[in-house]
Amino acid sequence: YLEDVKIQARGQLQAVESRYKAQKRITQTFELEILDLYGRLEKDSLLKKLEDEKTEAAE
Amino acid sequence: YLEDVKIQARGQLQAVESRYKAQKRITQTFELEILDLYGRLEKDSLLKKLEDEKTEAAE
Amino acid sequence: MAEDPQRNFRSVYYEKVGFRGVEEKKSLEILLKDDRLDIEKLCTFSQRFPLPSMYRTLVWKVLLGIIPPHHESHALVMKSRKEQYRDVYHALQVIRFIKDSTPQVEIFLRVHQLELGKLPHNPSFLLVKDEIFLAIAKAMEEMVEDTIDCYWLVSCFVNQLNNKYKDSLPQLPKILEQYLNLEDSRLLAHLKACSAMSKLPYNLWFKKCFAGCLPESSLQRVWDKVISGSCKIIVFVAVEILLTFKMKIIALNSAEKITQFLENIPQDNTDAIVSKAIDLWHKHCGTPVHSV
Repeated sequence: YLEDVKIQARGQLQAVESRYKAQKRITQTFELEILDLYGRLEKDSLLKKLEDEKTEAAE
Repeated sequence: YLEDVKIQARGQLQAVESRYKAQKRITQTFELEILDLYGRLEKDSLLKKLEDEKTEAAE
Repeated sequence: MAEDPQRNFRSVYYEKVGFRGVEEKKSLEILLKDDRLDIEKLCTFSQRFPLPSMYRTLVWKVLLGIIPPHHESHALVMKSRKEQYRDVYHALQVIRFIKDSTPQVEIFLRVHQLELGKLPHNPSFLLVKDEIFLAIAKAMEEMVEDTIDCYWLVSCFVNQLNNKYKDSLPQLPKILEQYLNLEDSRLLAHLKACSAMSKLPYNLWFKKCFAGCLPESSLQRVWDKVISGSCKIIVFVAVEILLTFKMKIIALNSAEKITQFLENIPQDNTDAIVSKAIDLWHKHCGTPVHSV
């Protein structure tokens, strides 16, 4: 019976571990998305800055 | 002794569960961040469009 | 209360290095040798004696539930706690909530907030409870060397104040008045005459648990008692602060001046204040029975 409880406990622990790992994979996907979005935002603002400078120079 | 094994298992399980919950919170936080970043990107491109139109009108 | 400074000096001295200290340390070591730590006995020990510095972090971690009673599980559980902290820390970097230059205590605050799902929209705006967290974190940082240990201790200590002591903390000003009346009714009368009783630094004393008021070496002896289950001790520390600076307080005749003085008390005598507060607490609330 004791052995039983131990096996059960190990099973529960493993279940939570694998849920954690699955969640972590989701997080990693989101992380890539965030990095990408920041990249686009920065590119946009850089472009805007360049354009503004161009306009100013033309004036 | 059986009780002992159960208490020990619970102690380990609690820590792993809390780590899983934190990971879940991270996913939620990332979701919000992604929405926010998309919002900013759209605002930027909208602004840019408006400015372009203004420039064209002036020319 | 007429006290004998010599006696107090001696009792502080013996508690630190004398025979009593050695005996206490031995009996704590026996407790810590158990395969499965007896939380109740550890609580009683901490209520009764000051914890030896070398065991303080371990005992606090056990009492706050950061590590479970079984020695065998400690490595596994701490590994998980460490990963959890690192996961959240990394997430905060990804969303640019923290930078390399962010102070450690602020990182602790953000990690704690994210874990509760309460990361604010505007990080530059600090709420009162954030300031309480930061003050406690600053003090803990001085007491605990390891960053991961320190984060968990701050986070669980703050949770203890917000949960277990949630209903007791608002009662403390009233209890302070009761005991001050017993110990020195004239001082109480003076404070009331200046309308200072309602303006005492209760946030600093009770909500921050004296973090930022007492130096860490004295503060940790108060936190031993709070972490092991008594928030009443902080009332007696407040009473002893008032009694110790009675002359100074009586010479001040406005609530603002009194509050300002109490928010910045001299730091040279605080060890004796804490010792007297613990004695007074034992006198009024009894000494917990400690059996090893």
